[in-house]
Amino acid sequence: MIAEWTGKIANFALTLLIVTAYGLFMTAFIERIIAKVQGRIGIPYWQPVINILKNFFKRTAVSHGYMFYLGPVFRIAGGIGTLAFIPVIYGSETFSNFSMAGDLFLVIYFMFFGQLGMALGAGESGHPYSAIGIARGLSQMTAYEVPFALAVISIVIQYDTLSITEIVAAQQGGWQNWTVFTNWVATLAAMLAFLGMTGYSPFDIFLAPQEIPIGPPTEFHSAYLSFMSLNRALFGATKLVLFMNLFFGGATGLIELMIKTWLIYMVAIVVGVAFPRFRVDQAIRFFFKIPTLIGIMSIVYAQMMLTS
Amino acid sequence: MVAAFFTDVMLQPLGIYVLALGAGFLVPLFDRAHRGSAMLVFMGSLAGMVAIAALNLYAIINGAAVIDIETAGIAPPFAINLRFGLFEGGVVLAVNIAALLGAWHYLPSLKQHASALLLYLILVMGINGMVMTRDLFNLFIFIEITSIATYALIGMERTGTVLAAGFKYIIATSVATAFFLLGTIFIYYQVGTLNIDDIISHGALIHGPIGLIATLFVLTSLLIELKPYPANGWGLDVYETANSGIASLISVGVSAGVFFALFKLLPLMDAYLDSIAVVAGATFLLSNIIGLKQHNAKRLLGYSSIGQMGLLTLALVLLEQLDAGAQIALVVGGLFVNHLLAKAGLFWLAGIVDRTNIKDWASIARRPELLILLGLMFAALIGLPPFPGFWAKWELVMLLGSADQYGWILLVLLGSLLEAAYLFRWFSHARKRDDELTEHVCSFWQPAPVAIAAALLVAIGFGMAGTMDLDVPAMFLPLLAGFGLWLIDGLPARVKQLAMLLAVAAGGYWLTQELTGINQLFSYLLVAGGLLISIATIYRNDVRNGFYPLLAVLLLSLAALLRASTTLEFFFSWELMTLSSYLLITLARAGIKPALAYLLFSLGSAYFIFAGFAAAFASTGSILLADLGNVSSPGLVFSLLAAGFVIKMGGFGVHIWLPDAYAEADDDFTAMLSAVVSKAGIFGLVIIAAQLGIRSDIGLDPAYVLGWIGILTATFGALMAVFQEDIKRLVAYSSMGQLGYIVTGVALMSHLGWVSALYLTVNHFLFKGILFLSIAGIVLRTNERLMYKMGGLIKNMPVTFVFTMIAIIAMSGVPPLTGFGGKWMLFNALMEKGWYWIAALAFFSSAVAFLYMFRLLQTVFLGQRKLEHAKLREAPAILLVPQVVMIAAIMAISAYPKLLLDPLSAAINPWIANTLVWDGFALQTHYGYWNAPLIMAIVGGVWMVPLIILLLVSLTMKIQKVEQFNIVYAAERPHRPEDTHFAYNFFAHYDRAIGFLVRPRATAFWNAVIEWSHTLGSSLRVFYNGNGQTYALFILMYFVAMVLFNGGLGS
Amino acid sequence: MSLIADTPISLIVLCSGLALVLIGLWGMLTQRNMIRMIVGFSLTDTGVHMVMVSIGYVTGGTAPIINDAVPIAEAASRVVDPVPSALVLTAIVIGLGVTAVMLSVAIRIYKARRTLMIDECTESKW
Amino acid sequence: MIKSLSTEDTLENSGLSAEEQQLFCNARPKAYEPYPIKAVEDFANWARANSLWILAFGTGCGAIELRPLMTARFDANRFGVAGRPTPRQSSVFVIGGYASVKTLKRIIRSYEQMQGPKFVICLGICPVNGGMYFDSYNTINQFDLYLPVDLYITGCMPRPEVLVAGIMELQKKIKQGRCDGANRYVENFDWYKANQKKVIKNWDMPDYNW
Repeated sequence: MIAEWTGKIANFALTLLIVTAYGLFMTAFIERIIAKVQGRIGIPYWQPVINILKNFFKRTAVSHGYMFYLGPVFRIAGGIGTLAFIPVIYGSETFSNFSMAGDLFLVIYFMFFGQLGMALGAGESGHPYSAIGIARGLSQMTAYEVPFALAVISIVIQYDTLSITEIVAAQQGGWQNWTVFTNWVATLAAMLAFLGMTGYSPFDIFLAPQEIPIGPPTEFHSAYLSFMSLNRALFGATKLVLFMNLFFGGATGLIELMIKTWLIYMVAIVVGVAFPRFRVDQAIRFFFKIPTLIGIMSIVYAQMMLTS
Repeated sequence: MVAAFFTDVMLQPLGIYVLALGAGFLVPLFDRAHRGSAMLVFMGSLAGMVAIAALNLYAIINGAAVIDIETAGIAPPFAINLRFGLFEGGVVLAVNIAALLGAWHYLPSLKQHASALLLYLILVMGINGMVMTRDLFNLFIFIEITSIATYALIGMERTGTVLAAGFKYIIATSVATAFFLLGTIFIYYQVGTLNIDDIISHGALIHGPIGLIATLFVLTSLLIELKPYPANGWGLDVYETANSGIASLISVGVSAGVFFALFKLLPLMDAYLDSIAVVAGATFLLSNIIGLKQHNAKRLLGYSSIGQMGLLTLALVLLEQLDAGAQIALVVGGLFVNHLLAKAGLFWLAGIVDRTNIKDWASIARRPELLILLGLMFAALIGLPPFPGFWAKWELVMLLGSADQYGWILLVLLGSLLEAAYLFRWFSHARKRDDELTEHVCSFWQPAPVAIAAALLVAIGFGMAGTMDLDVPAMFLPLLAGFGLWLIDGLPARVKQLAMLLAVAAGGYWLTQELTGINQLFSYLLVAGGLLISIATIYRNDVRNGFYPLLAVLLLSLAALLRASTTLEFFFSWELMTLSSYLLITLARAGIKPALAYLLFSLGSAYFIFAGFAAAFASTGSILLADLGNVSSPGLVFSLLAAGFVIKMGGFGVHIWLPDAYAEADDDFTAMLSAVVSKAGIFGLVIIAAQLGIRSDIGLDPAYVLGWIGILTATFGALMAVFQEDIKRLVAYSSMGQLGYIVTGVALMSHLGWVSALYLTVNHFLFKGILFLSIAGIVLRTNERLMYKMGGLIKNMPVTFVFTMIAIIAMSGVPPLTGFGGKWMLFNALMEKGWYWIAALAFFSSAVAFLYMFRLLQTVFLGQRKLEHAKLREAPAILLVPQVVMIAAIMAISAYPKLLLDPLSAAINPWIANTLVWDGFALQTHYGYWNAPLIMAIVGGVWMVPLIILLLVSLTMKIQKVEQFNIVYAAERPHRPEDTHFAYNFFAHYDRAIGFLVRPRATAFWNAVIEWSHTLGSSLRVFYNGNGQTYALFILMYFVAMVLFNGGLGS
Repeated sequence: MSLIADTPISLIVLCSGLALVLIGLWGMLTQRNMIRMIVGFSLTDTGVHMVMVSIGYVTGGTAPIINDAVPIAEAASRVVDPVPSALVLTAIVIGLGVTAVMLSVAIRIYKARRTLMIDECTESKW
Repeated sequence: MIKSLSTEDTLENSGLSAEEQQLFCNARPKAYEPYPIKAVEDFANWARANSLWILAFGTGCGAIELRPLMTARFDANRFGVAGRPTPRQSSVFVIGGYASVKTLKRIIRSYEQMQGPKFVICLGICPVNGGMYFDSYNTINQFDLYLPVDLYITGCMPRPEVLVAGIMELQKKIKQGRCDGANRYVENFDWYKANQKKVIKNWDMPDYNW
């Protein structure tokens, strides 16, 4: 019993390490791609790591109170937890994490955990920009959750399960079984929601590096900041894994995982590089129009699939 | 010899006349000698009348024969004879009591002329005569005697207005009586006798046009005397202008006599029952609509009085039609006594307070005894428990239901609702603490007659309860406890609080001890939970007159509600709960206006439930709650009851009462409202769902509609909460939203759905209790309710902040706390049922909920603290104690949901087979699985590890704790916390995006409804132009109309 | 001439009574002066009384006194029905009372407001 | 760890009204020792040198020379240089040319809000001796009287290439552990404050802006 659980924990630690590293690498990689688009060389691959270390090596810091101090902890706990509930690689005991604790619904709801804690931490800093950033971020979240929820419902109807493992299992046996091909409507809706989730332009108003210097984290620095940039990498990668599992047939190996997630991420990047930023109310209206419509269609589509 | 005369004459009903006439002669004599003794004789004779009536009635009830008095020793029809039977006795007694009390009230103005005393006696005697006589012409004479006495009493006044009204009255009634005489003589022409019994027995002889005209003349003139719409302006003018004493006697006494005459002659009117019913019903409904526009106190009472007479007539005729003669005593008698005492009492009260416009009645705001009397009378008039009207209306509606007379039920309930509207609006005016209004002064004894009337009402109501099949001790326990606590209301607050807690604990335990299943579950929630929250009321130690008694009534009536085994008991406790919670809301300073809306919507919901029960009774013939399941038309019954409960829970569209009531009620009572009282609706919903909802033949439709209502409530509740600035309104709207999920869960009609509904119910109790109690603490410390005026309170109230945060996480559904379980189960149940759209909406609304939840924490506890809040202290411990308990419960349930889920599913299993599959700690559904303990452990782990790391890293840094203005402010420094705290209009951008969804349409709609009804009222009262001739014309046209309507031309 | 002779007296009384009733009502409804209205009322009242009397009359009947002139056997057919007459007496008395009260009220109204016009006494309405 | 204040290391924020005193932290800044282990310190310095986050605060005309750094032509990102809009997170403060008295106040506040280790680069001649504004009534002639400077890049104006060169120089210094401006500021805090208050008349902020 003890051994079993220690084993699980060790496995999870390994997964965590890999996914985080991959996330950091991905960040740098994307940065470099953007740089290429702009005709630059861009940062070194290890730059994100150096930044994080640099912040850990800061010698002074200020604290606005215990909630401010705990904010980053909540944030990264949210990231780690989310990963913990997602099976990363199909059929691998090592990378199945603690997905036996709960299903897709748990994952979706646990994503809020970090955001809520972070929001409270930023709130205690007393900086108006933090509050504004969070207000915008939350509003945008409610908007892109709608197409995402519809898409999720659609695939739950399709696969008749909420268990991520089973959803992935149902997509095995060839690319033609992937959700993106069997239920492309839902995938489309979900990918549109994904643009909002990643928080890249055109949906990055809540970070708004110019008008409200980087939004919620305005007051965070030193070790807090490195926790948050760690989480940004980790959480981003986790979301990619989730989308890969739900819509792109999961992964049976690390390589497949990396290729697929990278491709998924590229969608957000290409859009982000190509489009300017939405104002938040424009973003909300956008999500409530076309993507929601597609999501509704996806449910109808799934029901038709069931009947036929 | 004297003794013999005494027993043979005086104690006989005839003695009433002897007394009246004798005193009539004596009073002037004594008056010459000594005014006081004259009054003594006067009162003595009235008391004597009461005594005689009482003795004889007592004898008859104990089986004595019906007394027939034959004047001149000749048997009828050759001589007039009087009868004193059960009904006569009851009416006579009631009228005489009213007359006696009325005389007491009226004495100050009566005693100016001895002749007034005389006239009063004659008037009373005339009424007695109308009741007792069995001779048609004699009836005419008594009517005229009464009328003349009335005219004369009115004529005593000197002011022109009264005299003018009196003249109109005279003209109207004399026209009516002239027709009565014509009718009488034509009847005699055809039947050849004037004895009512003979006329009835030879009713066949009344034939042809003459017979028709004759009966119609008699009938119509009696109806006219009862002031039917629209031929009743003359009566209203008298009610408005005449002295309250005479007005009360006209309203209750004279009308009673005429009404009884109608009752006597009804056998002749079989052909016209329909038209009578229409007339009476129209009068009831329309005069109540017109009442909405009325602000003159006594005229308003006049409208109400006319309406009540209409209701009485309607009830009588309908019972006659359903030949339910047995219930006449209960229904008509109950309504009659109710109207008699309440209306007389109100007229007297109007006389005492002597404020013409009901808006000026605030002058009694500081006279609790007057207020209580007023409230009691109003409650009695609209038939709230425990007054006679309640039982009568119950019986009436049940009968109508069993005869499928749903139209009449609608009319009766609608009329009552309208009456409640204007009566309690009046009460609200009286409750307003308006300082520039001069306080009313009256002697201690002046309200005594009113008080006696109220006492009689309660006593009779209690007596009637004995005749219904009802667990009297259990049902009256709340009132008893409330009364007991009211007696000690003068004691210091601490004592009252203790007594209240003890009373509720003991009573609640006694009421709910042998409950089982769902009722037991709810008893823990409502009684134990209510007790827990009422502990928090100790945080205030001001006087709070009436708060603790009413709170006890509320909580105990909830317990009684759970205990109810029949629909009657259920409805009784329901109404009691409504009334007490209404009064509790009015106790808050600003709570009076919202309370009115609360009451009206609650009554609306109660009437829906009422109608539902009637429909159920119609098909099963049983009032057992357990038999609800056997109804033949479950769809209808379910829809009616569900509508009622949804209104009570503030469903989408009928929610507008909720935020105001929650926001304006006392802070600790708001917690009670949201956490406990709202659960009553859920309880009812679950009960009917269990009885009816799972019936296969009900069809999915009502349940599906209910599911949609629920989810729309959830969505719009959340959306509207997002845009609130007032903290209590925000949480109130959130309360509405959360209840929406529960409604949906119940509507699912599946095991998992119900488990999730009950789970959410418990959860809602926990976090809403915490939230509202924390808010009570915050408001106590800051004296603010607008969130943007707070901020940064985390530094002063860390404990409150932590509790609020936990409550909010539990509400938001973020793992690992309880909310997630509920959302997860609900989502699974929705998917299993295939309600995908509802599921999507549920997802959306729970996402929106994050907005207002964060806003609450951010703008109140985080951000910049105001300078004036720098010294605030933590909320009082007694407010935190209940919260600690609830936090503990939340934590326990989060870590180990089986704790809660097993009893829940056990309570549901009797109705639906268990579908909860446990795999170790994990709950399995068709779709997914949920291993709460493991989740708790993992979250704990992934939270602790980074924390430890951060602590270690912190060791290598110098971390400086800074103050609120040490922020990066674009190379500047903040100047005032107010302009650095981003809180006002927090979600402006969200408003710009989808704010159009939450513009107050429901409010606009209901305002329009109010507007329409008032406009209707004002257009219906155009007939009352105050011109006596117009009134006479209406009366004449009434006769013509009756004749034409009843085929006068045809035959 | 003969027409009137042939018609029974009771019918004439009845018709004229009813006519009086209508005239009286007409008066009460059209005359704004309260005194005139009261007159109208007493006309109505009288009309009603005439109707009552006419109801009881038996053509060619004698006074309802049972003696050798009118044997009991023929009483029903020969004597006038006494009851309506008795009623009329009471009715007249009551009508008198009512009229009296009306007049006194009218007087008081005149004292109080210096007018007898009913349409000037409409301050309490709606 | 979060430390509580003792009396002797507090500042009397005389510039603030009594009411405002409670809104600002009045702690005196503390110097920090290098890490006890040399290797760790070197590694830390290497990391700091390779992740220079410049505060996006153009204090003078030289700010125009900062912008090109990020463009395709110079691409300072290669050296781990990035702009940062908030002083809390940035480690390098580039004084872009002359600093007027009015700006100096903001410069000081922003500098004090940066978390150490933090570095100051003075761009152009003006911060050295006032340059063409040497006799201006409102321009700081000698910047290092007010804040500790780690690197001067002179010229009027120095082109971005020079700026890049300077940054690489700064990196070198940091790696050698010779950039202790933050500590110098703390150690001579009173002297610096005195100088600052001499030129800044309307001192309406705490003595140290945490």
